[in-house]
Amino acid sequence: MSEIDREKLLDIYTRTMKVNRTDEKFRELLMQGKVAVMYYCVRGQELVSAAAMAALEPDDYVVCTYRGQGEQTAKGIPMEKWWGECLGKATGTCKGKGGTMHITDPETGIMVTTGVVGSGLPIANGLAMASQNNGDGKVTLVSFGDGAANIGGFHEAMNMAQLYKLPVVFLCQNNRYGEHTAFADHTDSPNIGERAAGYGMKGVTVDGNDVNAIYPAMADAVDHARSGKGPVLVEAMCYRMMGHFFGSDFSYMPAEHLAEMQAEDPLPKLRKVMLERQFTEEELDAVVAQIDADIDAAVQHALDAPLPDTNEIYKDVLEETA
Amino acid sequence: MSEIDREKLLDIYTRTMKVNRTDEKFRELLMQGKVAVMYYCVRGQELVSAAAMAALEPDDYVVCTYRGQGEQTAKGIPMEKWWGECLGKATGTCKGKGGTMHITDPETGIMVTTGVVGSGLPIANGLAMASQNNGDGKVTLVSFGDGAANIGGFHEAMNMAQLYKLPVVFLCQNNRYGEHTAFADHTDSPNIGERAAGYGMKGVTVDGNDVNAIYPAMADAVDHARSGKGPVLVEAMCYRMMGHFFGSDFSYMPAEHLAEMQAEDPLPKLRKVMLERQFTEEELDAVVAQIDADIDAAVQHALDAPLPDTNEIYKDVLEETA
Amino acid sequence: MAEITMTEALNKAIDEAMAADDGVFCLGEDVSAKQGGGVFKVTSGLTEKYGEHRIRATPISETAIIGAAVGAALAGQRPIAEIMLMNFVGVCMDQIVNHAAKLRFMSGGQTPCPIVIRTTTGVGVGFGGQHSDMLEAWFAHVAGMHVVTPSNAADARGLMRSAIEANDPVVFIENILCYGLKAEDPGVDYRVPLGKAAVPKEGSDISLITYGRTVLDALEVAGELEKEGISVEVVDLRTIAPYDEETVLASVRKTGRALTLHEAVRPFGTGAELAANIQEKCWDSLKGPVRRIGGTFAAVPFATHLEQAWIPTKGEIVEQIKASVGKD
Amino acid sequence: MAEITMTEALNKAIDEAMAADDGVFCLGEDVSAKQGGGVFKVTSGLTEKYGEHRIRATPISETAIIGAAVGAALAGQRPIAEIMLMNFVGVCMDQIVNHAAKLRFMSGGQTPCPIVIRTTTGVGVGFGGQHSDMLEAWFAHVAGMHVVTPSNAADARGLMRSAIEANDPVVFIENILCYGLKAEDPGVDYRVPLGKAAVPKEGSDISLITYGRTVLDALEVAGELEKEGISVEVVDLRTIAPYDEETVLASVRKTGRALTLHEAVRPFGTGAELAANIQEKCWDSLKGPVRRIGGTFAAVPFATHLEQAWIPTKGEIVEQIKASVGKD
Ligand SMILES: Cc1ncc(C[n+]2csc(CCOP(=O)(O)OP(=O)(O)O)c2C)c(N)n1
Ligand SMILES: Cc1ncc(C[n+]2csc(CCOP(=O)(O)OP(=O)(O)O)c2C)c(N)n1
Ligand SMILES: [Mg+2]
Ligand SMILES: [Mg+2]
Repeated sequence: MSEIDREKLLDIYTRTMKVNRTDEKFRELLMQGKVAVMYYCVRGQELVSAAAMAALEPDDYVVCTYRGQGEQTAKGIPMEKWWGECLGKATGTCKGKGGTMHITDPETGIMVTTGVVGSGLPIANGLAMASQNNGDGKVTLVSFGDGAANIGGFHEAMNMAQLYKLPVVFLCQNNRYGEHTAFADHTDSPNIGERAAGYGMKGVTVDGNDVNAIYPAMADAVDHARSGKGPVLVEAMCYRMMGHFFGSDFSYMPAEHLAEMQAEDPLPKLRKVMLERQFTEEELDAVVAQIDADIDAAVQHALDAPLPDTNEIYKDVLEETA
Repeated sequence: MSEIDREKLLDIYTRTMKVNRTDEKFRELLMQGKVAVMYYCVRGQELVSAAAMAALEPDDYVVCTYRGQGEQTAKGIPMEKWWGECLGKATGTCKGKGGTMHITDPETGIMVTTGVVGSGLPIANGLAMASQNNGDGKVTLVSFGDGAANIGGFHEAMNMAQLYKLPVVFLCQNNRYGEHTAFADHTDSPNIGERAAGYGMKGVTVDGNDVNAIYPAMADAVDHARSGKGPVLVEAMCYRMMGHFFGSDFSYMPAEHLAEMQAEDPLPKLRKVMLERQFTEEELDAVVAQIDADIDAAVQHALDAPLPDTNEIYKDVLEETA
Repeated sequence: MAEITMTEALNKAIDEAMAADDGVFCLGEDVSAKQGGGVFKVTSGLTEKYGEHRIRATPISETAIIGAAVGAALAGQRPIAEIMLMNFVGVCMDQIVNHAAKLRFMSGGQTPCPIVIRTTTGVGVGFGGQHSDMLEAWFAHVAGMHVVTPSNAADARGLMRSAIEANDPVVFIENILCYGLKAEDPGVDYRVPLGKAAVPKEGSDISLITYGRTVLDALEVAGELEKEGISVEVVDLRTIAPYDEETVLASVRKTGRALTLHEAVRPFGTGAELAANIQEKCWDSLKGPVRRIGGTFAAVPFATHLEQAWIPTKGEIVEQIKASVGKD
Repeated sequence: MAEITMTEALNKAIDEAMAADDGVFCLGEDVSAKQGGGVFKVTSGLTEKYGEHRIRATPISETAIIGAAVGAALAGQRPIAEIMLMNFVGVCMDQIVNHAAKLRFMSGGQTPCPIVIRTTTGVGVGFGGQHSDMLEAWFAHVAGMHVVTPSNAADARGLMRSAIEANDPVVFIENILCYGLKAEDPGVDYRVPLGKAAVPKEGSDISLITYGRTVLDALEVAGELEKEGISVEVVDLRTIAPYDEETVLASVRKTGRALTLHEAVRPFGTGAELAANIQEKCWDSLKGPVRRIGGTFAAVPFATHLEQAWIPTKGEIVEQIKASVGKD
């Protein structure tokens, strides 16, 4: 497997840090009480989202979950609109009506962010069906968790996607927990990737903490789907390094698990790869500095932005046919 | 694999013919217009149901579908009660309120007959969970079709049963069609049996037209479940030799399929095995003659039976707390 | 002009919509030519014209069916998804209610979800407890969607065309017993606007408000009572929700009496909303309380005579009307 | 006596029921000790007492959860199944409605289905469009089940105990914002019968009929209006369906006026059934139309001030009451 070219690697690094710095900033704001909303941390899963988005074309479709910050920012939603939505402002992607669990931004391909576990997969099939019907060549990627792999919608969507050879990539971010329940307590099979075989589908399980494993796997899956060969299930092994949502207790996580998790942190690993590939500390720091500056500006913009008009509760219910 | 002992073989033959003669009689009554109700023919699947029921203990639980005549009669529901229900009489298992699609007879272990595809599997888990909780040693067998293997409930039930090692046998009667849709048009994997692997479950695909294949497989699965080793998925390959329900057109079935189906008819094959195992034509004919006599008596009893009281529509809605 | 059955009317409306807009496609169990064009034949002949991609026979996977319709709609297409029988919405309410109906609102208007969910049901066919329910009240209680049901072939053609063109989800309920109903073919491109009720019979003594199959019973009863000097106005909602309040209230203000009628069980049914709203908005014109008729509050029984006893009967309608107008 | 929160009340009721009957067990996501005893801690401490078999942490598989509860109930046990948030019933309505609620009837009485389906929901927490809905009207429209919701910790303890002992399915709705409510502990073996409403405040001018969290608003408003000389009687249904018609009608016959109030969206909500039935049965005692208040007919919005605007406000309650009694 040929190595990732430097330009793409820098792209992945940039997206990864964008996700990570956004996550850090969000936790900082919550910690300081400057913001009080539901937020599902993505610490530990930054690389998976970044690699997946880096493997897509700008106009490809993405369906994600409440824990979708990674896909959303890495796919390129303008930060001001993203923060605006998370803070419930009129400037948000959804005018503050959707919120952190329901970010939608068709311009960047973020078509649905669902809060119902597993419900994104069937919808992803539909986006891909439209592409298959009208031949626009787009690929749809849907991200979901290990826990979601046990709900009916996963099964129905997998079977239907394979039956029609839809251009979909099913990305299961196996962060070892579904809310408070550990993988082994909700699933008795060794992994999720092998479930693909039961549908006649291509499936792989890869290390989501190693850029040289996850990116090639994602790029390969996207090519497979785009070329008309049908859907692919990619299970990315990773860790949820925080509680289920910001502030939620995670005392239920055993000490060994926490230790194992720390050792596998994708960020130091990625930094190491970058240095091996002759990127300098200075270059990498500059990337992060720029991201931080952009985030600070976006956050300030969102904090200063107006609230949505109260009449918004009556709008966008049905098409206004005045 | 040791051969089936003669006594068990005769038991299977008897149950098989009971299912078959009941099916023939039902079609005769419908054809003659003596009865006008929904009936889902089981022609071609008699042996699968008979072998499965022969592998169970009398007090084991069974969950089946609208196409459950085989399980119901082979498990031993008194014929008068069975026919009474199908004819909507007060003497029926459910006082005529359930009907052909909803036969329930706890005394013989027929706990639920559901008309909603795939809904029996999660319920079977519950019956088995009760057995696991109270240690009664019962096994629950749930029968469903190939089409049902693509609905969410199948997936959720399989995963949960394996996670808890529930004493359940999942019997998929793959009769090659889901209503009007051929297997290859609803599923892209070679079979359903292999899906078990995705749950870490034991799964097998067997010839449901060969008693020497299906019975050992069922007996083995029941032992496995009863011994606490967990659930088993058994896919029995068979054919639906009639339309989806009595009277429904099956012009959509290709000629080759019909020919292949005729060649695999389980009844002549079973008869051949019986003769090879030294049962005489006379013995076998006598078995069928007795069954026919019993069925005729039960049908007559049901035809003569009273209709349920009209007040029944207000009863059994909630517990009467007078 | 020629007569058409409701089945033909639905087929023609879908055919025309597919011819007019490449984005319109059908998906559901057994809908394609290979399966004979749907178990009720509504999509027959369409695969031959538009191909397998636009008439997709699906696995038995209602969640995936509705989910796919939602996704395709977000991408700009106009899917017509079939749920074979209405009770099966029980396995896919999440996609319909939490997604299809809410995505326009939750996205701040960015992603409307123009899908039609066709489904059939009805009491009186001997299908029993899990295949006969009318569940329109569930959807009527959900913001962001339309609930429609035709009582005749002409409306079926016109409502289906409008439903496909609507830019929001529409649950389109077809009553099994109505597929064979015949009517003058209203012709190509006929449309019945969503949200507009019809008044198939005018009257002055009482407003009988109903929809779907029971409109037939209502008209029969109205005809009979006419002879006895009781003038019944029959209102056919056609769109159950959001319904045509203007027509309903105008009718009741005129007659001063109202009776609601539906096949769905009475408690917490759509008749409750109609009655509640009527008594609030027409209080001064009402000569007596609004009455309601609905199915028996129990699962639909199998035995024929039980099933018939379960359904609202014409006798019951007559009785309620007479009690309301004070004659018997 | 000591005070307990609603969370503690529910926990004690379940604990007592499990101690009293080996057939009672809990299943749901994150409910066992390994996960900290449920995301809202209602089942905390029970795994230690009764073991993993009787406090089963499940995969995220609501259909399998309810299906398992149904099956276990058919085998004679009394499962308490948890659906973490009410909107998720969308993925398992089939098991609840087509199976749990109907099996007693369809089996001719042979297989009752004694299960409790615990679920939580509520507007005002910032959970947005897919995690806040009150869907009690869907279940109220289904024959064969009870729908219950407590407005205080004492009722929570008594209703839960009765729900577990009931021989039919019970949907038990817990409002997120009520978990912390404190009350005098009614003590061991306390029960509140299903189907019996409470009248936490008597009054003579108008009956304000509600349930769950909005009972708190109702009592507050009633208190304020008392000062202005308007006497409001507050009826807390406790059991939403089948509801305590006797208490409701008696109250309205006494006051001559009625206002229904719930958090669920107004159209086709439970208030419609109450209003329809009241106007029909209390026609002669009514001094004016029955009025209704409910949530805004839209998905629940995310931004805090939008969410607050979405919810029925105390101002709205006061306004409706004054309009009804003819003062302002
Ligand atoms: C159908 C449904 N059931 C339950 C929930 C509550 N819930 C929200 S997130 C979550 C855990 C999901 O775990 P996983 O799929 O692994 O995703 P992760 O949170 O780990 O990213 C649960 C149970 C839900 N949102 N939807
Ligand atoms: C959830 C659901 N969807 C659709 C149907 C309509 N339906 C009844 S039987 C059937 C085909 C089932 O096929 P299969 O599971 O193979 O069982 P078979 O009829 O072949 O025994 C369908 C689609 C249903 N009853 N339930
Ligand atoms: Mg996870
Ligand atoms: Mg089949």
